[in-house]
Amino acid sequence: MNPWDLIMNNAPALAIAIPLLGAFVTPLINRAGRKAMLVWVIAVLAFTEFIALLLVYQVNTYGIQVYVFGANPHTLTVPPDSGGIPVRIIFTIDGMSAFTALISATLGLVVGIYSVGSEKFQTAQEKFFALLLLLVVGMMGMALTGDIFNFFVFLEINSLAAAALVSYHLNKGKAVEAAFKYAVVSSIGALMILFAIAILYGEYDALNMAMIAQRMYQTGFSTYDMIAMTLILVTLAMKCGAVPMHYWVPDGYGEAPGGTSAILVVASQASLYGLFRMSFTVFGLSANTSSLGWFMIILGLLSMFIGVTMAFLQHDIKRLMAYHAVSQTGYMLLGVGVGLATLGTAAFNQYGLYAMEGGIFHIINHALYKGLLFLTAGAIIYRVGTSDLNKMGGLAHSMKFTAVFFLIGAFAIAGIPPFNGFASKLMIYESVYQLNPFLAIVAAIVSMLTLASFLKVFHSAFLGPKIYDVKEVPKSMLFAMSILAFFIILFGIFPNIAIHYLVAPAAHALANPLGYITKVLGGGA
Amino acid sequence: MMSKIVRTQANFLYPFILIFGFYVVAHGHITPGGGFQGGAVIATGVALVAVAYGYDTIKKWIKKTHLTAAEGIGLLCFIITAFIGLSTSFFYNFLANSGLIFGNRVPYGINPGYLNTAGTLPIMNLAVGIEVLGGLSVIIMYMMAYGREVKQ
Amino acid sequence: MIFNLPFITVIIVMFFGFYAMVFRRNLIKVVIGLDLVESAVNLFLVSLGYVKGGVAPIYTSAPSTHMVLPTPQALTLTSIVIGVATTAMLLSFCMVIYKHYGTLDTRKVRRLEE
Amino acid sequence: MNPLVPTITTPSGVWNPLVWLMVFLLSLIIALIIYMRGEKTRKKGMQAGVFFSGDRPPEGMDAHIAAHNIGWGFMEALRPYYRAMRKMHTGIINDYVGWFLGILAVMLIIFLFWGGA
Repeated sequence: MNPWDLIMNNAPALAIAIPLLGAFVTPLINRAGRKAMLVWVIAVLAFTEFIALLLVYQVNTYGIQVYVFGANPHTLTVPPDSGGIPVRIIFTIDGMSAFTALISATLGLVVGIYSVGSEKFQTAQEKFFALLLLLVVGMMGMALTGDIFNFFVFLEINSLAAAALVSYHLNKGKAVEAAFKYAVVSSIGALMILFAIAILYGEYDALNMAMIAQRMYQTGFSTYDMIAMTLILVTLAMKCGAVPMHYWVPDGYGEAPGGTSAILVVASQASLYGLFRMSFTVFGLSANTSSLGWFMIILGLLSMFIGVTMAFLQHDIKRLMAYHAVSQTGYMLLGVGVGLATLGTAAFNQYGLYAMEGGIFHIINHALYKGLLFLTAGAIIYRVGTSDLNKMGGLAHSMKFTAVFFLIGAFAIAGIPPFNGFASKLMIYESVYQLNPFLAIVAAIVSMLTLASFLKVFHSAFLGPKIYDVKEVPKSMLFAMSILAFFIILFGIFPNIAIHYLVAPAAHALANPLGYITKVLGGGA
Repeated sequence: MMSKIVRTQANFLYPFILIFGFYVVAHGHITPGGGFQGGAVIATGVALVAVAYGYDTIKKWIKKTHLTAAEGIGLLCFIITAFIGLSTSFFYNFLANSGLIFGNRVPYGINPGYLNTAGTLPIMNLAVGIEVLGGLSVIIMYMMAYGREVKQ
Repeated sequence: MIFNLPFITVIIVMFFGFYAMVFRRNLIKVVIGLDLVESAVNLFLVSLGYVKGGVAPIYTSAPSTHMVLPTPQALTLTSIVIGVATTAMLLSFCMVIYKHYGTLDTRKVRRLEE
Repeated sequence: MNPLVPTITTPSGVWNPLVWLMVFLLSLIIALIIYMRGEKTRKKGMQAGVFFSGDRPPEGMDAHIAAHNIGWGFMEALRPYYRAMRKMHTGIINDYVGWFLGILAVMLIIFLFWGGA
């Protein structure tokens, strides 16, 4: 078998196997010198990105992909002697999974390149990069897996690696405090998910998402399902940072080193993916989707408003951006929540699907521009040495490129045309107002407040007299920022590239749980 | 360093704990237990000696770099075993029923427990055992070292 | 009734854990509460795997019938492994926090607020 | 749908970034033309010297409006809201867990008694 076929056939497994191997080898390669280690890490991340692109291509060309670990052949989901239950670990890749995997891999690569420059003077860099790779493994695994217990395992990998990364710069104990809070909250959440998994396993005798969804559909929605569903959905809402369970977000993002906050954003978005996957695919067929949709809408509204108003109060640049991350998560919950609330009715094709596309498009846009903003914040802290906005000023005199990148990110997050934030926000506004005009009004007001608070940051950090005599940041950091800025402008001017290849397949995949089940269980079963 | 009685007890128990740990690792595929449990048992042996003799003495006997290396090697063995089966699928049990070193069939019914069965599972158990013994011991060592630093 | 005893224990242990996490003002006790919740969930998983009259899935000593499925045990084991990693990491964090703050009181470990 | 066509059609309208960009560039050009037709004889460099009532103009950080002064009016207007928000964000780990468990309990009750299935 030639290498190309090997990669094509095993792409879903390689998506987690390659970064996992990379993470384990990184400390060993570090013995050969820092340069070799950096080259290795970037190569692994680039290969992961390639695999993620390959997955998107495969899903768009051949439909839903199924990969069974250890099976012969690798598409044998239900072995003949298993009694009709998919017993093995299964990766199921549909449009939404491939979409999330692509975002994770992209931001992983960008943050890897950025950290080459920004962590240059830290000790134990091999551990930093190993954790970064492990975080990518966690996100990819959450996105690709088709088995709820595996989902829990990858969620824990994700949380532990993220918490360890947050504590990487001790910062006189403050970063460790943030990491402690983050780890406690994510662990209790993950335990609740495990409890729910145990309930589902006890009831349906299966761990496969498709199998559970099918058996739940056949036997009807019971009280136990209700408890399990509540545990899973509330926990995942907490993990993606929805108000009023968002307290760990500003701590974690605010204290993470350099550009690592950018990848933590994507780590929360993997939980957001989990929320959508569970509510559409696993529970969507049996549960009352309207009340689930309103649950998401209300969380989204709260997150949007409280996030942005709290951001206005902050004077720490990363903490301010972290509150904006909470606020932007609200848009995604709102968009997809409207889709879920109208699922199965005539209104879904009228505007629900557009709202979902808007919400999902906002996920990738948010990853790009919030990633860029966190990278610029990391650049400022790298040069100035403080994250306090009250002590900053006049940085545009010396850090011209950083200022331009910051401006691009700020305009994109505030929804100024023609950047990408506007495209997705427009899709959300113009579809959710048909469900209830109040939703669109809140979304628009929040967008204005976002612009106001980023003007505050831009004024206090970049404008004014020259206070700090600093140089521009190293080239690797600028390169990482320019990648994200390029995609922001590209998706702003040609939004249909993203919508056509990434967003629409993801929205249609979520809206069609029966196709998912049929693909995994092979028709009858 | 603790009293003479504790140290003597530790001396006496240490080899037995190690042997029991390796027994659990080696029989992972036919009895309850496996790599993690066995590795954890071995690490408790390390913890026992570390508590009995104190960090200053033990750091001359057990090097942290060796433990870290054990961790890395265990993880590498595990993932490479998974990669070898890639031509069929990731984690494919290419040794099962092949009659080679671990390739015998598992017989049904009551039997003494043949070690050379189950294909790649014993290899993975060994790898996990090495990894966990390294990982948990290194956690203990680092925590003891850091605890002294905090106290001062 | 007697077969529901494990589930009642699960609920009791879990509530003790929640109580420790919400009302105890010491970081170590918060971690202990987390471990209690974890033990409760593990107990729940294990008790789900019990089948009346079933035999443990060990090939060496059992007849070839009436074996229970080993999946719950595997799940519990994975959960224990993850729990060990989490606890080790949280306790290390506690040590670092104690070194820099000089206290483990949760009301004082709050340099990050608002 | 051709991915290279930039038009998005939403349920209530259309959006084309290229058209917007053209209009934006056009208005920029018009503004530039107006600017070019302005007074040519003005002296450069004269406008910069600011006179602060006889005082020496402040330098460095004093000449810069720091972050906490921006948006003061907004926060003053919403003072009761911000007081409630400050009370909510305590920074104590017990409260973080408490909020999570509280929302969990509330959602369990809501889903069990009012819909969900």
